[in-house]
Amino acid sequence: MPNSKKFFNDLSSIVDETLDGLARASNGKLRLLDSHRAVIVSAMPDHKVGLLIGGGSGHEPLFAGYVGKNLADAAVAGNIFAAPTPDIIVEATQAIDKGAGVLYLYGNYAGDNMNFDIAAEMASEMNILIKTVRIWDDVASAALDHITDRRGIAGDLFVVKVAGGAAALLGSLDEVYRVASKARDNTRSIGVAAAAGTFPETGKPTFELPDDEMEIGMGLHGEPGVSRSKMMTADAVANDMVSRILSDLPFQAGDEVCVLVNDLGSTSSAELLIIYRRVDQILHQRGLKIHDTLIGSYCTSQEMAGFSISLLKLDDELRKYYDLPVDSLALVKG
Amino acid sequence: MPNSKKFFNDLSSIVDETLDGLARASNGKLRLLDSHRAVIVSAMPDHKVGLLIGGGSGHEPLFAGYVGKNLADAAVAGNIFAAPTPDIIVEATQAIDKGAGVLYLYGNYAGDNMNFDIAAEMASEMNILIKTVRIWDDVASAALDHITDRRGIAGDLFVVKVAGGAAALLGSLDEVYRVASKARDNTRSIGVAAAAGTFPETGKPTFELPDDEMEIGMGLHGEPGVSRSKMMTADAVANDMVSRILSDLPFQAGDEVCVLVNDLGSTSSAELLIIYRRVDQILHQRGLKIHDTLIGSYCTSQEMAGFSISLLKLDDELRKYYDLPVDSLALVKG
Amino acid sequence: MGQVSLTIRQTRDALLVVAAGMIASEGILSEADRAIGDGDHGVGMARGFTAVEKKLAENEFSSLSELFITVGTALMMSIGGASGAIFGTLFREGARNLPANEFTSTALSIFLNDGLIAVQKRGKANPGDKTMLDALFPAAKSAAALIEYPLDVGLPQVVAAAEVGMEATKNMVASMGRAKTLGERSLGYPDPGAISMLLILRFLNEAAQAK
Amino acid sequence: MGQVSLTIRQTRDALLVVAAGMIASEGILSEADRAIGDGDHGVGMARGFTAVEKKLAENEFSSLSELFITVGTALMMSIGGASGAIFGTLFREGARNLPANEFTSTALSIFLNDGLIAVQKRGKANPGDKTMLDALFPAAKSAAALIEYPLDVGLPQVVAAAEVGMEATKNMVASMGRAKTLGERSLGYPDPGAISMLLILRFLNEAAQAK
Ligand SMILES: Nc1ncnc2c1ncn2[C@@H]1O[C@H](COP(=O)(O)OP(=O)(O)O)[C@@H](O)[C@H]1O
Ligand SMILES: Nc1ncnc2c1ncn2[C@@H]1O[C@H](COP(=O)(O)OP(=O)(O)O)[C@@H](O)[C@H]1O
Ligand SMILES: [Mg+2]
Ligand SMILES: [Mg+2]
Ligand SMILES: [Mg+2]
Ligand SMILES: [Mg+2]
Repeated sequence: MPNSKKFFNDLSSIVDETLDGLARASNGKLRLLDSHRAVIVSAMPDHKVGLLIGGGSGHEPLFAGYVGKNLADAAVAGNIFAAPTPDIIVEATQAIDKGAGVLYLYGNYAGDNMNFDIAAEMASEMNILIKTVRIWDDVASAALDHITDRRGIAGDLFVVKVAGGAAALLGSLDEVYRVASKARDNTRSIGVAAAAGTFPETGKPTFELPDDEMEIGMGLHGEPGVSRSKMMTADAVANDMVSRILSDLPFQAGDEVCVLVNDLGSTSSAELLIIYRRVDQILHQRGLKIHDTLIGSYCTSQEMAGFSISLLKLDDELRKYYDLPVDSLALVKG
Repeated sequence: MPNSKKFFNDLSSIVDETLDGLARASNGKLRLLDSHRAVIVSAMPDHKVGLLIGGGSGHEPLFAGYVGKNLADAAVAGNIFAAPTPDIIVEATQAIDKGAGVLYLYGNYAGDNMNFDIAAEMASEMNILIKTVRIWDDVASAALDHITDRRGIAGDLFVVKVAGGAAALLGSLDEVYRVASKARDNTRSIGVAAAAGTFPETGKPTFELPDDEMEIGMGLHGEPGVSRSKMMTADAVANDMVSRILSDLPFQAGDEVCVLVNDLGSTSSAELLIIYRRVDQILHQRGLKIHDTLIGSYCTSQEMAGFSISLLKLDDELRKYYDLPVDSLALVKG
Repeated sequence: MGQVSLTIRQTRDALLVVAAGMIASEGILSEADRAIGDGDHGVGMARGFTAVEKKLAENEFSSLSELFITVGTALMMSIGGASGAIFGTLFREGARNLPANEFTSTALSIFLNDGLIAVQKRGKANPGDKTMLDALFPAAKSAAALIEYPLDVGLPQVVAAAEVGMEATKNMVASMGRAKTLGERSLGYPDPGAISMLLILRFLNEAAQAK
Repeated sequence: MGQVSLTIRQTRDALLVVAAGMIASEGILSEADRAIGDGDHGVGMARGFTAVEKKLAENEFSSLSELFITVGTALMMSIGGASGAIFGTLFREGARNLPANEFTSTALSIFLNDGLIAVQKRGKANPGDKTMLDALFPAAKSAAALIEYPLDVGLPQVVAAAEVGMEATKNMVASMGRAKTLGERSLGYPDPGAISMLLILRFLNEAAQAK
């Protein structure tokens, strides 16, 4: 689909207008900061640990769609596929620091790491306590013994949900850091792409893939995956992807998990449900217990055709924070 | 995107597997009937008026995604873009009839009308009380003085939400019918398409549109719209669409409304938010009060690029039913 | 050499020929629906007549009425959409007053006429609205005028009448079904359901002539 | 005829030439990033150097250090992504020990060397990892060896060293940044950041020679 088939105004104002729309849709619950690149909750209690998420834009509703009750307190947005700049991160950090410090939670990419680190140094000079948890849930992006080289993809959502709950209930940054790290360590994901999205500013597809092929492990920006093949049936793709996830943590009989089947852009709800059907069959065969299931567009790459599967393994502590009701643009749980 | 880029198993089992996946994802809250073409709530109170929704498949998460607490009690699914057959409708009707009768609520298409009517006649022969509300929210599909010729599109969601609340709280089929009809009468929508989705069984796009054109008023199955033009900016499209909606009811200063900006398949969350931004600006300029905003993939047409805008005008009675908490696959409100 | 009339078994075999023909026509019917509808008409008819094949293979029939109701019910409960209701109704309601054993020109006329009335009642359309009625209506009129002739003589003329009717839909603006919002843009394209109505009669005739 | 050294104002003008050149290179840089990254490098650099142009036009500078910090801060606060942090750090940290007024071969060497150290500290990459360091590292080494020469004599050789380094990235397997998961598939393509590093030096040289 050519770039011209997207509904935008000025290409250079995509991110600002997206966040403006989001703040308006919140009916007063969220507000924009001066840079127009950060969204924060309108009312934040004193002494609460701040939870700041963010990254490059282009993956909507990630990240700003997860700012809200018992979720993140703020999200910062870079340009499309580019990590946010340090000034914006600092602006949001100051806005949500209530004296208890701020946890930075984001996907593990070179650009994000460096920009958030620069911001953390700047915030420290302002005497704001900062801790950082980088999310590296994509099992396709590096071997397990190089886990800190892995990319962060849709599993971000699980970590944000647990960390949001922890930040709401726990008073100390160290404790929130500990729980968020545990949620990160218990999360695994993998994606598959069948067709590229287009990068709006250039109108070019983010990768090339022959008409009858797909690629398992493809990243959110078109980063290469682990296995390119002819298109497979829904069940066969799910089998392959789930087995890569299960063996990685590893997940075992008796484990209790949350499952996310996430559309990367233009994969239909029907396809996601058909994929979920097979995931559910496999997990039950393996003796896992499914605590919660999310199916939909949570973390995208423009109109990429494809999806990702994420699993979060719960323990009593994680379940407690996961189960808190949440309310944001893209995630509501009663 | 060629058909082969979709994740399916057998093409003839798409609908069955989709509903199976949905029932599995519900964690026991929903179950499939024997035909595998109907999903119903697992626990339905005695004497409750049943709310049955449905239509052709291919618009997921509509309809089955709206079966759940304070929403519909059952959804029936036809083949892709084909109204469900009478036997399935009757099967679901029997399953949710608790003596108080069943309201049929669906989009106004020749096929749906005839099949639901045949089913209603069969159900009546079984002494089940049936009432029918057809949804005709698409202002582009016929003139106001031929409103009963209009198609039902994403505004279905608003009518289902209000009717679901009414069916949960009101004891009589006639009363539920009255409230659902009022919600229908107060709902207006319009869509725009920039690129077609593909019909899975044939692999063909549902319509043809030049590379730089869009069509306002396009229907959910590629039915023609009212205005084909070069691609316009997000703001210009929103201006055009909102003005067609506002003048139709008409909506007036002081009116309280709910707004839905709905992705038709592959339009990104960022685009929807940029569109919503403009809708919000216009409605505020016109003195309307926005009670609630929904933005996302609620009613699709495969991977069609485009979106629709729907408005529901509230009064005290409608607001009461609209505001009930709901819990289903595709709509959760706390 | 064709047939003056068909027995129940011969009628069943003829309907199997119709079913096979309709299944084989999936492509052209979907293509016609893609021009002015949603592109699924062929898929639906193929699904419906596959269900018909199954039911005809599974059952023995003691009357023409039972046979036609079985066909109609199979169509109605498998196609869905407008055409499931319409063609299901045609066969189910067209079956009610058929003679028990012999499918003659008179039986054909009863079938088409009763079916026509029921389809109009169900769908509220009239000839000229660019639907299958535009093939069914002239076919029914033609059949009524030909009840004195042997089936193999009358049937080709009924097919010819349906064909003229189908052709005429190209010059009509749709006012029912999915095509109705096309308005003027539906001009030039035939109605897919009218093509189906013609094909059903044409395959029936081919089967009757081949006996 | 080129220049032995540049004044603050001349350096500012030279950096405006660099900015214009980088903005004009948007297409080739994005294309290079599309091959092994996410395709946004040119868009980012163009955004960054547009911000630089604005800052250089708006402000007067009383020292080279202030000038380079302004450039680095403009890049860092506008590009985002890996290259915003990296090229921002290069200019901001490369600025710390510059002489106040005269941009000489010695100043160039200090800029590249201090920048190199800071970029390595920030990004934890090493030469050979297929990053902009593979152009920056040989350029810094070359500049250190040429501090005795006039700027217009040394700078072309520094550019040549960067070019050799950039070319060498084609034979490297990426192990940092977005390209790292490409592994062997990154072979044959140059690193986009290394191209940018080369171009910055090349445009700077063109400006110096033109004085
Ligand atoms: N009210 C009606 N009366 C008679 N025939 C109708 C009516 N509505 C639609 N049809 C027929 O149905 C055909 C379309 O069938 P099909 O494509 O299978 O269903 P759908 O419109 O639900 O996709 C039309 O070409 C027309 O002949
Ligand atoms: N750790 C690092 N150290 C030095 N340079 C790096 C590092 N990571 C990435 N780069 C440089 O950044 C370039 C990519 O920049 P760009 O495409 O703008 O950012 P992003 O990778 O965030 O999309 C790479 O070509 C490489 O030269
Ligand atoms: Mg990038
Ligand atoms: Mg249809
Ligand atoms: Mg059709
Ligand atoms: Mg890049």
